[in-house]
Amino acid sequence: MSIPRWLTFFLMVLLMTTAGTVSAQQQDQTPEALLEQLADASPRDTEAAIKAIATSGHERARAWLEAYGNNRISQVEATGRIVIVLNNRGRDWEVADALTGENLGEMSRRDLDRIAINNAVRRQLAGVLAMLDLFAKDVAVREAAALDLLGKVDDAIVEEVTARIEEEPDAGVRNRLEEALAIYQVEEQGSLDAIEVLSGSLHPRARAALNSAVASEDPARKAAAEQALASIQQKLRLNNAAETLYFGLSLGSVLVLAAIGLAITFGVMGVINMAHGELIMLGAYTTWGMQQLLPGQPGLALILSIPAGFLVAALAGIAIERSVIQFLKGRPLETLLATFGVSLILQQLVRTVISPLNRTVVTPEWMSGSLVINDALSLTLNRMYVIGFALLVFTALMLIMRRTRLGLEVRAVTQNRAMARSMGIKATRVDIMTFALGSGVAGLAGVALSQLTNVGPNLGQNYIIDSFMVVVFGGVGNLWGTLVAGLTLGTINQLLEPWAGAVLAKIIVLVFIILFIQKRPKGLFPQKGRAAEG
Amino acid sequence: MWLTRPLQERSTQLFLGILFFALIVVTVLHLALPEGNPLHVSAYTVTLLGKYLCYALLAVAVDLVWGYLGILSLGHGAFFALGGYAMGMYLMRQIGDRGTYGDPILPDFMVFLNWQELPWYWYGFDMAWFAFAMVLLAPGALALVFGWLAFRSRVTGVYLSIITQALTFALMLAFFRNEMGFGGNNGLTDFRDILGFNLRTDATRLGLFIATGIALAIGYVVCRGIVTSKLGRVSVACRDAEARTRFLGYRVERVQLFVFVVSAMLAGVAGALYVPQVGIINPSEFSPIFSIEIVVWVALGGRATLYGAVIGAILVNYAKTVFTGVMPDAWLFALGALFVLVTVFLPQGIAGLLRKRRKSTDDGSGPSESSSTSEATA
Amino acid sequence: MTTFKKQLASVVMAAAMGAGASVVYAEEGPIKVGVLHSLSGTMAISETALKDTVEMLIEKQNAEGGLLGRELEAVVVDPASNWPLFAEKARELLAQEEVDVIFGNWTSVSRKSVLPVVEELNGLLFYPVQYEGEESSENVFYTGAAPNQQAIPAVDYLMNEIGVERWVLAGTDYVYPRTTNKILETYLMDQGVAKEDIMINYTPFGHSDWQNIVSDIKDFGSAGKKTAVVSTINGDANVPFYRELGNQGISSTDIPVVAFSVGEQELSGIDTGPLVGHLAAWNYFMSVDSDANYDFIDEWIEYTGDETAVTNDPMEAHYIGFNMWVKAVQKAETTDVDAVKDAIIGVTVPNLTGGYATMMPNHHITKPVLIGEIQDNGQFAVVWETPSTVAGDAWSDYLPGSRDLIADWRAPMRCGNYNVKEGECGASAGEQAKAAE
Amino acid sequence: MSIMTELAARDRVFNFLTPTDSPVDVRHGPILYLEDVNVSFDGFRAINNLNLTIDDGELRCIIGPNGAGKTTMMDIITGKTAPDTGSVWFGSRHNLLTMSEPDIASLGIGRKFQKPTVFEALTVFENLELAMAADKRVFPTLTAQMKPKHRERIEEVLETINLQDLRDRPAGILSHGQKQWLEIGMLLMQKPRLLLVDEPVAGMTEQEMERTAELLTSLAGKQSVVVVEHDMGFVRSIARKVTVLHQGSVLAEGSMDQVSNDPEVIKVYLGEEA
Repeated sequence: MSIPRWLTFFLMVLLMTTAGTVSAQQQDQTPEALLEQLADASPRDTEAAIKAIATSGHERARAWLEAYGNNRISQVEATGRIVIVLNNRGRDWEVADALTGENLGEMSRRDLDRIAINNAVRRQLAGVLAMLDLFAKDVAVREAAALDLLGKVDDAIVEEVTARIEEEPDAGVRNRLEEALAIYQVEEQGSLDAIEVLSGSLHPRARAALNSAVASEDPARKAAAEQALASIQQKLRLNNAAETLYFGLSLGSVLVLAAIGLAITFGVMGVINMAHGELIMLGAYTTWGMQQLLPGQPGLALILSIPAGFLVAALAGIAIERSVIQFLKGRPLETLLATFGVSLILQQLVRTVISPLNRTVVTPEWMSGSLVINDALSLTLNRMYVIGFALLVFTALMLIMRRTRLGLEVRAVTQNRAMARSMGIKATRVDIMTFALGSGVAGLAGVALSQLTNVGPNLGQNYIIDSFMVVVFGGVGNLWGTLVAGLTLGTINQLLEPWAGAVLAKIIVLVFIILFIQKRPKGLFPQKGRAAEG
Repeated sequence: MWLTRPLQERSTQLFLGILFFALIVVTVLHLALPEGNPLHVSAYTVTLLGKYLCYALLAVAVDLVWGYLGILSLGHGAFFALGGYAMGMYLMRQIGDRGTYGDPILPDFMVFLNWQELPWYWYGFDMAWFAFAMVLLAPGALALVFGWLAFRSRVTGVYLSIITQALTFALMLAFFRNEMGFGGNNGLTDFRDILGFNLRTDATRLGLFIATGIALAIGYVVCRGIVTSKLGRVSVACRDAEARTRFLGYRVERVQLFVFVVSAMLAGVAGALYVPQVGIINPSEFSPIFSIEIVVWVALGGRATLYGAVIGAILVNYAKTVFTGVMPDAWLFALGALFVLVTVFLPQGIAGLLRKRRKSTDDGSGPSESSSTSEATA
Repeated sequence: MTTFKKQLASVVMAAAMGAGASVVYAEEGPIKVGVLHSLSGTMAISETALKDTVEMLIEKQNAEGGLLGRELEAVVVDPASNWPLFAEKARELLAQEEVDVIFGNWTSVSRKSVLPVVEELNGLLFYPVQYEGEESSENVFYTGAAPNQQAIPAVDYLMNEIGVERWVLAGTDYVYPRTTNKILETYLMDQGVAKEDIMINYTPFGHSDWQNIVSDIKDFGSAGKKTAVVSTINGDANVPFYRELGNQGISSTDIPVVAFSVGEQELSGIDTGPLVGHLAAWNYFMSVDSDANYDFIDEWIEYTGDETAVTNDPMEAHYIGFNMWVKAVQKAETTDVDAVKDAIIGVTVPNLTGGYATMMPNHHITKPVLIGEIQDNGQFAVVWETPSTVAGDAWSDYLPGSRDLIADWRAPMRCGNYNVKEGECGASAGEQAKAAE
Repeated sequence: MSIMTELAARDRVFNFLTPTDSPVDVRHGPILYLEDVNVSFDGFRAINNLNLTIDDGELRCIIGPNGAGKTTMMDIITGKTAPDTGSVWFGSRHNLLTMSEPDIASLGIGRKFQKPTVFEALTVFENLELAMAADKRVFPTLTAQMKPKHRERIEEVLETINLQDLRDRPAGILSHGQKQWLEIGMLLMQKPRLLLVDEPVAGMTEQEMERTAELLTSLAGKQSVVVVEHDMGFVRSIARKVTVLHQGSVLAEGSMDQVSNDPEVIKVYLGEEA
């Protein structure tokens, strides 16, 4: 996939035209012809076709290439007319004329032939588009483009890139370009000083280049590359440690979120709520519902579904408390069975009412992607939000338990029901409130999880056991315990995973908990005193 | 002698009577009547009933620990499955060179994951006596170790329930791993014959069915023997006032351990009889859900009565068979509702209802009688 | 037929069975077609659609005057994603209901659990899902892809078209991925790929935390050679996997993922944004541009009454299998199992991708292999296709145990695992059952 | 107690040399010593340098306001609670701190709880049967047979605690007083060397109280009895020697008259029952 020299000139021209300056360029092909060429191209000539379009300077050229990249260019079987597909869901697709851009309304899929593209072509396309972007006004775009060029530089555009390095005002972009150039030089020309340039880079592509250099016969190169790699490895080790820690934290915070609601219903009320997982599920489905209500703005929907999810789960919780649990006071093991029944019902309800299939929950822009610390260490945003969210929920709960009237009453009731009653606390009301709170928090967990995993009928089951483990490990009736336990287990799990593998890691953690409970039957932070001895 | 004591009991005699009568009826209807006769019991039904009996035995085992010892084990499926795997491994070795790859030693799944030789823990399972011993020992050993750790450090109530759940969950994950050498998710299947009898003949099926019936009878008598012995009363004492029992000089943890191990072994036997009848054993038997379901059979039938457990197990599973045939999606609703209703409105289960009726008719109540009533009320 | 009638029938059945007696049916009357797909439990997600497909096909066939002048009747049971229950229900279908054919199963384990029953009672089973191969039963017809009809062509594509040199084989830890990866490993090594260029990783069912593994893949991919992931990750684990890929910034142009278990139905539950450009290998895509396909889709949407309903590969497999069975019955002029078994070999019916499928002597069928690219609309855009259809290979040439085995159920050989080296038929399950009777 | 501290403590027979099953050694008089015992539950000192000595065959009453640490003391003696410091000896041979509840019980220390705890699910008869002195290991218990002499023993106790008519009714239906009696009866079945009786007459009628008093006094001599009681009248009726606990340590000790005239005691009890 080499783009010959002359292209670079045209790219410059194209830039000017797109930048709006008038250009004196020869129209050697009509737009129709260009598109025809693309449409009829065999895999071998698609390349040429793309070039032709890129260099045609037609004002829609870019739109065409992008549409092509997204599989959106089709040809009407009957007329052979080239169209851009605007909406390709369902059996009838909304299309617009590629040349004029006029909307042609809906057309049956049957009558359209998609103009195929594959990853190889897409990569060329990316290169071409990146080159175009290198001239954009917005620094961010240029930076992205430069990053995109890493490993995509070839004989065709090398001069262009070199030229850009001189003209590029922004230092960051310049470094990127130099890196890109260096990778090219290392791989294609085996230059030594380029290796120097790369020795600082943590980008996987740079390492790739160096690795290839290590493989070379020339001892000098080999040595230089090895040295460079060594220095990179040094940095990497640090980054990996940080990364693993982050993974641990994020898994931990998921566990905390899932378990914290349980810590309240189970820890504080002594109710073993097997339907906890399904309450989480409800929270997740609320998020989905919200996104259905507000199509097009997933972000807003997600934020709204935080209160909504809490509410839905809390109401469900109240329903459960009133209909089942209140009849089982002081029979914890029976609550386990009854609530398990409830969980089965809730699951099947979702299956029949909504669908047995998983639901699509969209991740809003600002949550996808990752925060790039450096090329080797980037923290995924959605998980970062989840960590923050978990801590937020935790602090909120702490405050409620410590500072508010409800918290006081709850603690009173759990310490000594009769006494609390006689002091005029409405125990039943407190029960309802507590359970609602616990359930609501489960709902919040669901909202968060909808951003990490499937939203489906089985969502709850995957977390219920882990949640119990966390609560028991942390010590029943102790929110701090839950926090510490969750984070610890998460981290242990992530530390084990690399060498034990995912399954074994989980098993080891479970066994560890079992043994730990033998040593400290009341968990990390047991409740002391005669009251608890029972 | 504690084992023979139950045989003098009216309730036990009644139970055994009904059980053996059922066995005989089914056998006769199956053998004597020709296919197509409306009263003919098909091999399919025989196997189905055999399966129910296995579940019944399992339920009895659970009732022993839950009803009389107050230990709600959410991990009994694990013992059931271990027994099943022990039997499965025996049946696997019996296939010999008749497997698809014709390897005389290695089971098929090992061949196509190209294992070179048999893992050490498969040794001996080609010998029936060894395998059958393992059916008892494997679950027994697990229960012994686990129970010893748990009871020694006085892990009780909810905590115990939850770590038993953790136990079976961990085992499930472990058995899903193909490296374990138990066939992973596919488990063990495609069995040929047991003790030389071809598993795919109706005669063998009938045999297994009868064997299961007898096993259930024995298991019931053993449990009954324990609960009517002084030890049984001690377990009830542990259940209701653990500390008090200690102050009377009983080693509560040892009592618990003994009963727990016995129960685990019974569960193992149930599993071992289950596998040849359904023709497959795979890790899903370890799933926590299954273990909880068992408990509900017992709850429905009525805790601390043993025969209640049998009733519960058979009823629920029969319902399951019917429902999954008639209206599949309704099944989970039904099961869920069952859980809730039984625990909320029928804490003593069906047995409780029966007993109420019985009490209203006759009031001549011997010690055992009155004690059993009160046990259930506790 | 209406669900009510079905329910009635099964109530009768159930009651009768409760009384411990089996029901007898007149020899004439409808031809019974057993449907053995989980309608509850974890597998319901995938299998419900297949049950509907069979019912739709039967409806259609009846509209065209049934078969041999008799009406077709679907007998639906629910094995509830419980493997032993599969065996039990299969027995119920064959022994109690006396169905003439069964369409069913999704997971390998359920098939393995049903296999002995079908062989013992000499039934017919059509199995519609891609699977690990290493099996050929006299009574089972495998209309899904064998490894050589999915995995190997996909790898060829990556190797030749994309120029992949470094391979991550990631899968859920059960037999299909295990076997497939074993086969691919051997295959790749035969193609001269070095051992250190292959990374194999297994995760449990429904694995949800992919952070570590994805970052490992990232590292593995930074070794200077074009890298691709061959994913046999199953069902629910996929969403978090692709999400993590997207978030850790691995795009389909850097490290493409080719999946064998992700179809239109799975995609319908995924936010396809981060997946665009990743690949899947199947023998059918809903987006295939053929009139047969468009007609099928129209029927399906009409039948389900859901404009957004999707079709997928196993559904096509049932479509093919059903038509083959119908054709074989017409050819044999009876539904007698043995007659149909002989008649069906060599039967050819059109598939939905505009070609034809033929039943091979090893009870596998010929299929085209398509590589599709995930699009933002939850569909696949076909980017590559085998020039001709590929015949399913029951015994992989890349596993030491089965290299010398072939299956041929025609007289006189009639053997599921004939060893060409020793020139003899290894004892197969089928004959065991025969010997027993 | 670790070997080293053992060896360091030269003043007495090393624990690990002591066969625990050997009979209680009361040659030096006292059957129970508590030395400088301290217990605290998160900060709150329930027992504070408690020193107490009970002689063999003595009947000792222990009184004190709520929270004086009476029950906690019993917990320590019976091994339910482990003290932070101090030592507890049964006779001069058995260090109770190293023993488990069952060991202590089978060694001959019987306890009646403040809140009567009987096995409500079991019949009165069965309650007594379980309490009966016997080999209490698992297998002997499993194979245990009810011998006539056992039956007689149980009947005799049923007699004493006057529950013959209720012998086959579940203990759950008994009245509070009857439960108290049953529990005392269980104590008798145990044939202990030392009885720890926590508030035996709570919820009893006058007559029942008298009978309890008789019973306890009759026991004294053969067995040592420690009674914890609030009801001063009852204490007066049985007491020979009284110990007053206050804030976890001994406030006064002596005859009923001595202590009731002790200014300290009066101060503590001012406004309280007595």
